[in-house]
Amino acid sequence: MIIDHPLLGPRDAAEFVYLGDACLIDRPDPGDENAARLFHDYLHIRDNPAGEHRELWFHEHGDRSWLVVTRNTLTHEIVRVELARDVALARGRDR
Amino acid sequence: MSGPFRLDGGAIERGRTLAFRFDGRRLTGRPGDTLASALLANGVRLVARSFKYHRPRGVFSAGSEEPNALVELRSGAYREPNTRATVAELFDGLEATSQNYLGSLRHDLLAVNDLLAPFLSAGFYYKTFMWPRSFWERVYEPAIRASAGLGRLSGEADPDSYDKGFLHCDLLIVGAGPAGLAAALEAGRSGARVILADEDFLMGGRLNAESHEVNGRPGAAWAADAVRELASVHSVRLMPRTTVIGAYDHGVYGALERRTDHLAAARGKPRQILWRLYTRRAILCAGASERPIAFGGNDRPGIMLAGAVRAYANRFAVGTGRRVGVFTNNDDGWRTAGDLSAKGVPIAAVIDVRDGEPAAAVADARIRMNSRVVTTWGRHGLRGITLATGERIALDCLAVAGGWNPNVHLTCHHGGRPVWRDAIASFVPGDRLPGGMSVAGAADGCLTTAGALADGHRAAVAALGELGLAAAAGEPPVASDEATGAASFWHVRESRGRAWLDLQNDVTVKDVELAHREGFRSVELLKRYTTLGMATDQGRTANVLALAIMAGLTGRTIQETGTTAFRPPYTPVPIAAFAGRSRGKDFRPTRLTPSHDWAEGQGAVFVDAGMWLRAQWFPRSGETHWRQSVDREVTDTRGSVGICDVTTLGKIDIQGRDAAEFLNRIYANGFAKLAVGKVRYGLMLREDGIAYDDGTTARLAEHHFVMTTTTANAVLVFRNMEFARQCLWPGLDVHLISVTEQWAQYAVAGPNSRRLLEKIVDPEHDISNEAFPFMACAEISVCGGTPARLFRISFSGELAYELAVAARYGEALMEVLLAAGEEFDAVAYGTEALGVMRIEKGHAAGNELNGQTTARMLGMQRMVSKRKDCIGNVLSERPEMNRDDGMELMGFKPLGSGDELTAGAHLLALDAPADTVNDEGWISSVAYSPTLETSIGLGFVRQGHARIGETLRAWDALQGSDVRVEIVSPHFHDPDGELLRA
Amino acid sequence: MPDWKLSARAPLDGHERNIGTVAVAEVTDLALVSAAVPRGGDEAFAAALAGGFGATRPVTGDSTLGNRHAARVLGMQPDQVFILFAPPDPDRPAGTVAAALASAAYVTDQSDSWVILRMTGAGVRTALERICPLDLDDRVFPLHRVARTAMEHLSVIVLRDGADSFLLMSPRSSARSFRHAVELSLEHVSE
Amino acid sequence: MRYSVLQILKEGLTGNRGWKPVWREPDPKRHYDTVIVGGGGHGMAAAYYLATVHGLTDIAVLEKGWIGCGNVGRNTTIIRSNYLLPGNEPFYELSMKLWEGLEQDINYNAMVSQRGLINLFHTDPQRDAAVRRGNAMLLAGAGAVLLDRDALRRKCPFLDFDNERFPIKGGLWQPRGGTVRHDAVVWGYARGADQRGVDVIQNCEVTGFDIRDGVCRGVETTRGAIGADKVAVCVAGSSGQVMGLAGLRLPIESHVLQACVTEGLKPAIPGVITFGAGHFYVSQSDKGGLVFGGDIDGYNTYAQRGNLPTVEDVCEGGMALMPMIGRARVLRMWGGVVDMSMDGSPFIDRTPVEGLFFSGGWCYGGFKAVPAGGYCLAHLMATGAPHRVAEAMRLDRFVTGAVIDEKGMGAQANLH
Repeated sequence: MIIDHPLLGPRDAAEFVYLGDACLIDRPDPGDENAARLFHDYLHIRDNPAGEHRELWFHEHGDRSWLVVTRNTLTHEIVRVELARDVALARGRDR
Repeated sequence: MSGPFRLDGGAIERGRTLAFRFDGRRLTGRPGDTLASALLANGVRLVARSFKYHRPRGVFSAGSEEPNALVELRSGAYREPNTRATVAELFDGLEATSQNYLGSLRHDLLAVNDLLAPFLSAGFYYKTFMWPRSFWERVYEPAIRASAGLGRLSGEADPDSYDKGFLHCDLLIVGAGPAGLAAALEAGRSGARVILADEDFLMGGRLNAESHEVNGRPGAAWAADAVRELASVHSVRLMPRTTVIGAYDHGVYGALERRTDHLAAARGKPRQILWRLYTRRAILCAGASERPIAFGGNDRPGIMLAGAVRAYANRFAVGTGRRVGVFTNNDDGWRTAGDLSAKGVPIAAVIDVRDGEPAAAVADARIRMNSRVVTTWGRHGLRGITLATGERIALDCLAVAGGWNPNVHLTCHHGGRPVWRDAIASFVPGDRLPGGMSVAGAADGCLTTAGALADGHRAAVAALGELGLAAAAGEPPVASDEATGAASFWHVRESRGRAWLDLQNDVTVKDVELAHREGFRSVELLKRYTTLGMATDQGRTANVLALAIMAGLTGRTIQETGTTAFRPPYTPVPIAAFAGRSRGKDFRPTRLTPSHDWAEGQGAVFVDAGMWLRAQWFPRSGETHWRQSVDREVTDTRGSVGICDVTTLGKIDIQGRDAAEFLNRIYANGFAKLAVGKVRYGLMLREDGIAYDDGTTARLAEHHFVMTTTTANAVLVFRNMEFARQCLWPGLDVHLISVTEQWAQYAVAGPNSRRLLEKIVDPEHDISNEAFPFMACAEISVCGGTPARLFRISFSGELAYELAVAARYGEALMEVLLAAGEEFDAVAYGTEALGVMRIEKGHAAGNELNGQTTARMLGMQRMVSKRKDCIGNVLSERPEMNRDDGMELMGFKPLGSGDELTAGAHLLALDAPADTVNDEGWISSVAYSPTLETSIGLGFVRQGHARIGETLRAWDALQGSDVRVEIVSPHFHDPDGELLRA
Repeated sequence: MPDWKLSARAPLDGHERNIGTVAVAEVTDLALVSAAVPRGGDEAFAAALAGGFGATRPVTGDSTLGNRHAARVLGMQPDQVFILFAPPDPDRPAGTVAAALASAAYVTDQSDSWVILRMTGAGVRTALERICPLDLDDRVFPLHRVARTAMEHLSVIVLRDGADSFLLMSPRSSARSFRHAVELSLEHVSE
Repeated sequence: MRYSVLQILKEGLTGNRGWKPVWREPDPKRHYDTVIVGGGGHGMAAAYYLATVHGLTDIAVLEKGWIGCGNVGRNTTIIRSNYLLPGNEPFYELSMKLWEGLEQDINYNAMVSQRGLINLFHTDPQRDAAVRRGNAMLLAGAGAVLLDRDALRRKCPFLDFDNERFPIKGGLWQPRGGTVRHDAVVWGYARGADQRGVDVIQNCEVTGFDIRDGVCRGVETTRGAIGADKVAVCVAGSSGQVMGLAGLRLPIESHVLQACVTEGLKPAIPGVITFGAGHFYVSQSDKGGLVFGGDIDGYNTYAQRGNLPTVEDVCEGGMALMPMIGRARVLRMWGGVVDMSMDGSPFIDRTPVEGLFFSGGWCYGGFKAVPAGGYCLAHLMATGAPHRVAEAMRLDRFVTGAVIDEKGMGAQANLH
């Protein structure tokens, strides 16, 4: 597989380490009254789509960026690659 | 000439002779020969035995689709089983041995299976061998295994070396036949980066095997010119002897290049290279493979594919028989007769299943239109055939032309399925191709040379356009052959005897009929039930025939019947090639600590810790057992001072305005208020609440920390912290960089550790207990100005420090510490003594922190802060992780004097039966404590702290041990920590 | 009291070797310091880099040359550069960088974290084909380009500093495995 | 028709014309007591045990493709009961016991071959863990033997004992472990179930569930609606997709596990051997091919194929462990889509939808579990209570924290 890194261009996926669904960016608020359930779902429950999947890859043998890769799980076609930090900021994560 | 069947012409070198042996027989061939062509040139027809019935087998094809002529190539550790003689390039001194028989190749005792064939039909073994039950492993299976299999491994380590490599190109062209060469010429002239790969050692494909002309010249000569032109183009890389084995995601192809298989010896160079080809576009020009026709007795040596017969005559200058017959369903048969006649090989007969006029006149041959071969005869080789009319014709070679199957394999590697094209009665690539791939020539069903040349050129122009490159606008090469009019004729129904489909696995038409009868009608079930197409050739000559027959039985079309999935590799690849250099000591890199060479000089015993090699203990003269060394290292450290290289611990430099806040969220315990110049123990949880790493973190400055992790988790912790930094809290100002390699770090432990350090720490740094108390840290200098970091932390439980200097000084520091420590009898200690001391102290390590352990189990639940947000604290509250009867880390001592604990023993109540229900815990780590002079252990037991003083069995039936143990505090040594603060 | 002194040792003891047309030499006279850019501090960092080293800030994957301390700045991560330079005090390279950049960056000494090999000579790319997954073609990986990748299970930073010259940096502890990987590649492709 | 030597002789002498279809090809009825979605090993075994143990025969097994086309047809055929945790080990030991009587039970030779299975260890901590595991196996009656380096050298002289990067310290041997002819398992169960009246329906894809008021009353299929009192889903690899049709989300990700087989070779490797310092395990099939694999590719996928780096990693392990296999050629590599659960252990449970049952999350270990998986699912469906050995395999265990994490990797599916 080839991941077209937004800063570095196409790189072999073997340079990366895979984590999973990009929903792992959306860590719940531990202060929420439903925190136990929210954290359970956050950590364990997956859409596991057959089709486009937004997922986290870490460029371990590269620039150490976490990326959000949008990849089709049926064809492996990659339609978008973003810096996870940009995605996280756009989703409202900050401090 | 060499050998009685050698003809004139061809692409072999006449000037040189190559000597080789087959089954011990000395034979000769020519450069340019394959083993198969050389054997045929010498008149050797019986070369192998089939898999199941052990029927005699001869050369069937002239390429990688060969099902029959498999041999063991070379000898000793170099022996290579199941090698296709049809692609093995002849070299001087080649040794080959036939395989898969008991006795001799001519007189194979296992041929008795052939007599039993009526009882050994497809899947017979599913219906028997069940009684008595114990006989399967002891009687039936060993017998089946012995007769199954094909060639033998040598049993010795593969002595060759292998390499891998990475190539990048704009355009990969797979196959250098007419289509591939036409494509490469066009692409090469345009300046694109092109790789042209072909499995053969001679590029040109069928142009070398046929008698067609290209641009008015003999096809083989035109091909040679094309290759010469391409070789002169800088941006074109020609890769003969290179098989593209698989299409992977995003334009990545795997390719196996055979570098030394055609040489007598590799002379230190890699035998083969597994290339990863990164391509922007690829054109598959893999050609087509001929298929036979099923008829009675169609498996005898001497019955061959017609295209192979032409290849042997035209390219290898070998006549495959003295009286050759042709059985055909299309004009290829006539072309075969013509080519052989032109070479002076007598044609005995041409049998065409089609009605009508003969396509050509063939001198002295019996011509039979609308006719069928129903059976054949000849024990070790073909002697004649019988037609449906009863006519018998004596001949020693039958060329069978059943039409061509495009080599669509790579088009299917991403799940695409080929589609049926009636016009050529074959499957052609479907429309779901791997991204960036196009197909040209015979692989795309374009079965004439003229068509393939034009198609290859067209495909290159199209690919260049997609790449945004200007085509060279050259003219496509021209040839003038015409389609052969393939017929949908698969099987001679008039045949009463067995008609083979899969020649290697002995699958016959009757087996397909049986599978149909029993309900195994899906092609995948057919394959799995009969083993059709599961032989080393993957059914390249068999599958389509079988599908057509199954389609006939079920009344479905061939398209509806479908094909089984084509999977990589295109042709078999040695396991060693996939491994490349990564074997033996080079399997994985070795990481060495700064004191490694010094320790080696001391005669240290080393142990693997992940990729690291660490000194395990340092034997001294007179010590005959490792325990003596380890006990001494422990005793001397606790008695005075010991030094241990702890560089392998992960070290992460953490800086930023928000570094403290960041650490406060990473660790379960609080870090926000850690003072500058102080160190704190930290426990890390996973988000699921399980403890996964621990270590210490020192605050060097307001915005500067340095963390240590366990050796095993250094990479993982770093990755997880980067995740937290980039994805969870991207607004925090915090920066990470590994400094594991930067610092050589030594534990200096024992009551004299301070006195030792005072000798080398530069005098401006006060390290007295008052100025530098337990859990202090500082950036200092040692030995007259060398920058260093000093941490007062202890894993051993003694007064102890860790001292770090730049790695370049690491080896020297070890020497200086021991030299300066001489007056204290300072010792170096290894990981074993380290382990003993941590068990004596009750520290959890890898055996306890195995990813299944909660802070509560470790007795650290109070460390998990409830007042802050940190990774893992929410889910650590889950009820089943906080049961009152949960496991707790405890210490264990044997009750019997001299009893030894064993790690991995399970804990049972004294009177409880040994079963899963009564399992109360386990011993995780053990050591002999020279300090306590007894065996001790750490482990987990239910409600441990409430049961101190209770006696249990430490049950280790696996090692024959069952000792009574007392539950004690895990802190065996200095439980109040007074020594640490001394 | 004896005068304890620490002597330095390079990861490969200054190893040098010629194989075929390629020279392999360990680089031991350069310091390597990382500089991380504080959140929101990009402008200050660029200014400090210009002032301290006379270099512009490279984008990730590129490197720039400065006019002080023979410095080369390598764009390693979106918020981190490495500075490779001839250190006035080899024991305190981080201090040199910290002084030059003041508070505009968080600096960490990396000089002892890496072994540095320079490979020079015609045929160097042919050897690297056997271990390096990067496309080192002139058009894709021109002079000054830098990238971190993996070779033979090792992390490696590749920097092109000449037509046929590359600097390769790999973790110090596995320096011998790395040298073996590089030299075996050269042996495999040499005639 | 009962299979026997005599039957083979009789048929052989009469041209093998009398063999009957191994299972019928019925059209689906409009309603069954029980519908099982998925004609793989687990689904077929559940139907078989519902029929034989619980006497329930109004059952349909619905298969989207041909039976056995999923993971039971593309695994590496290994059986073992060498688990560590009490939530797992008794279950897998039940499975082993069922394997041991399977062929006589179903009158079908699935070639259950207990030639032994060895897990190698290379460090002292690995040895400690192996001892703990071996004792857990002994407690569960599974049997285990600890082999030291010398004993191992005698059994497997071809392992690399001389030039090893990670020295072999020994192995944990389960003599009862081994291999089974995988396709035959599903064929045998199908035949047994069919003979007892179960309808095995191929080419019948479930496209939806008929759920009213929180109760499952049947399924929609490509061959029409089929009513049912109870529905079980056994579609590992596609669990997320099929259960998604019922509106349920799972603690499961779909991943691809690749495997390879070499050309046929004369016997070279006894039993099953697993490398402890890399990703590689191997056995040799009765046909002579070395069947081997390693780790999953590691990214979510539903494509039944993987990529080169994983295959290279596996072969590196193989060459590091037993360099004599270097010249054996890989004939074919393939991939199977597996349900990777969040703790690496499976589920056999009810669901929040009444009447809808679920068996899945088998990770890469579903094949060995086929008999017990079917047995325990049948028990749960027939009696309403989980079988004793499957009590821990609940869907809600991540809520309670009662996880069954053999490898201790935590809630990251691709690490198990």
